[in-house]
Amino acid sequence: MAFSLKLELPSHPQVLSIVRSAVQQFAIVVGFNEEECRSIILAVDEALANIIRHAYDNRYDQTIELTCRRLGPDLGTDPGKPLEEVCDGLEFIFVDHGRSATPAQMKGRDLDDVRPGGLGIHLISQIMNQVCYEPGENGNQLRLIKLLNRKKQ
Amino acid sequence: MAFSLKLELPSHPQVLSIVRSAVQQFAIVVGFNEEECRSIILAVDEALANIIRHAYDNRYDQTIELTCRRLGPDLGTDPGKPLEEVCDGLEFIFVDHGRSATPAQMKGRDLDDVRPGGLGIHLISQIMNQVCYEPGENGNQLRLIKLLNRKKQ
Amino acid sequence: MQISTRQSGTSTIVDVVGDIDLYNSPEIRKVLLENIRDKRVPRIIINLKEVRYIDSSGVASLVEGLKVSRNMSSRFILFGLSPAAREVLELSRLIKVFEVYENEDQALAAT
Amino acid sequence: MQISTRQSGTSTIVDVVGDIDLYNSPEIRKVLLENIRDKRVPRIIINLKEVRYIDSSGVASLVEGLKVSRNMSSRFILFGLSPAAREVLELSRLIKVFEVYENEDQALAAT
Ligand SMILES: Nc1ncnc2c1ncn2[C@@H]1O[C@H](COP(=O)(O)OP(=O)(O)O)[C@@H](O)[C@H]1O
Ligand SMILES: Nc1ncnc2c1ncn2[C@@H]1O[C@H](COP(=O)(O)OP(=O)(O)O)[C@@H](O)[C@H]1O
Repeated sequence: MAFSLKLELPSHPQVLSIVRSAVQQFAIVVGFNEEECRSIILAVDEALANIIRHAYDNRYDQTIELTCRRLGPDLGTDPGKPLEEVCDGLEFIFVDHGRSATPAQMKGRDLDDVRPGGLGIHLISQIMNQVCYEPGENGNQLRLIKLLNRKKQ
Repeated sequence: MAFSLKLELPSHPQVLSIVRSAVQQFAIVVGFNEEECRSIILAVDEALANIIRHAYDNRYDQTIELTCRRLGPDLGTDPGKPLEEVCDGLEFIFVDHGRSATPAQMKGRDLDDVRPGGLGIHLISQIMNQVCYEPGENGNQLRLIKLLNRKKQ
Repeated sequence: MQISTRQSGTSTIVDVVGDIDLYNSPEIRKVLLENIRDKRVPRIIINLKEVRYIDSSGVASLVEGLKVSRNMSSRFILFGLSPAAREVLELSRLIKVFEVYENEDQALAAT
Repeated sequence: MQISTRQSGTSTIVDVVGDIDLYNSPEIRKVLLENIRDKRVPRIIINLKEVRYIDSSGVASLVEGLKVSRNMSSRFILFGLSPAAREVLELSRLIKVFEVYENEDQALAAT
């Protein structure tokens, strides 16, 4: 069954703990274990924090749209999304209307250089099975997928 | 500062625990104590459960819109909402597009008659400082307010 | 939510773990009615120690269990109420309707 | 999140309680820099026992504290990492960069 939540959030750091609570419970309901829940929360938090800091330059009165969707075997019949056809999991789609990132920025920096900052993108890509970023006129979209049955790993 | 979250939820009972988690953290951020948080969660859960069961007759594929808004002294300059001008607190607005309730139903039943059911409305009105229900063509709206400084109590 | 039953002398103890809400209260109701109405247990004790949350649909299942118990002349006992469980029963003015004990020993010892 | 400092011999212990994220990591950063750079404490120990969550902005504050400590030739120690704190430091490949102990006694005893 399709089961998705759409959240319209202010670009304010106080929203992070609220979203973490909701996402944690969503991940539990879907069946992720404790460690997976912790890392999913981290990835979602990092994605939101990046939008607040970079897309919106720490302006706290902007809007972020976050859709959390449970992926199921009866969903994702689009041939372009093979992972979803065989797997259960969670999809998160973030939309902002701020400054876009460049593909190079969305790759993250070299971690061997120990310095503050520049970790968010790395954390997100290590945790999630799929990360797609699409800048656009009508909003920048970041799409994260975490699979429950990691058949492709 | 205006701080509000808008949620678009499926009318599915599995959504309840997710919303409770988010609302609990929202209430903590606003400054409610543990007991107040517990009762706020209960009222929001009961309101959603009533929409699922009565407005949507247990059809689980419908949509419920829930806006959670922090009330502050700089908000609520509408003269019709005097409580909000002096008080901090939380407002919840639920919108559904299902069957409307009658005013008599929204009053709840006599609690001296011990029998299963018929408690939701009573719980909500005991917990919240303000309960307004407005049935309508473009959706039924239930508005709940819980104040942090209960100056009027 | 998990629900399981065990026997202690003539008492049947129902252990509930997790939140009770509209999603899972039908399961509680089923277990209660199975034991009281079908198995006709003389004494059923509900362990709510691990229940941090219960809404009116959970309360309705407990009220139904209590009513059926009365019809069957069996005994219906609750113990281990969390603050949340106690508050919802108080707000529903039902706390006095139930036989409630602090812990399992007291519930088992109740005569 | 709450943050407080206390003294134990020549060590300054910073107790952090609650989640560390973008909302409150500036506060941690401030307390760390105040102690290391302004008060020039010789040894600062961060108690993360009551921190169930830390994101990259929190990690960035810790890395900054570590770097400033090195510049000031003071010692920077962490203890009481929750699974979440450990995981984020591992994913960031920073766990080996920090001096980490299990508990307060071990952190204080470290030579
Ligand atoms: N949502 C976003 N919108 C715009 N730019 C972004 C976004 N996310 C990341 N970036 C860019 O990518 C860079 C790397 O991000 P990240 O790895 O999270 O490190 P940090 O945020 O600490 O710089 C950022 O500095 C920023 O320039
Ligand atoms: N959101 C709603 N939409 C339509 N009808 C409602 C709604 N909420 C309550 N009602 C009506 O009010 C009655 C009383 O509700 P309540 O006190 O929660 O008890 P119960 O839900 O157990 O019947 C319900 O039986 C229903 O007819």
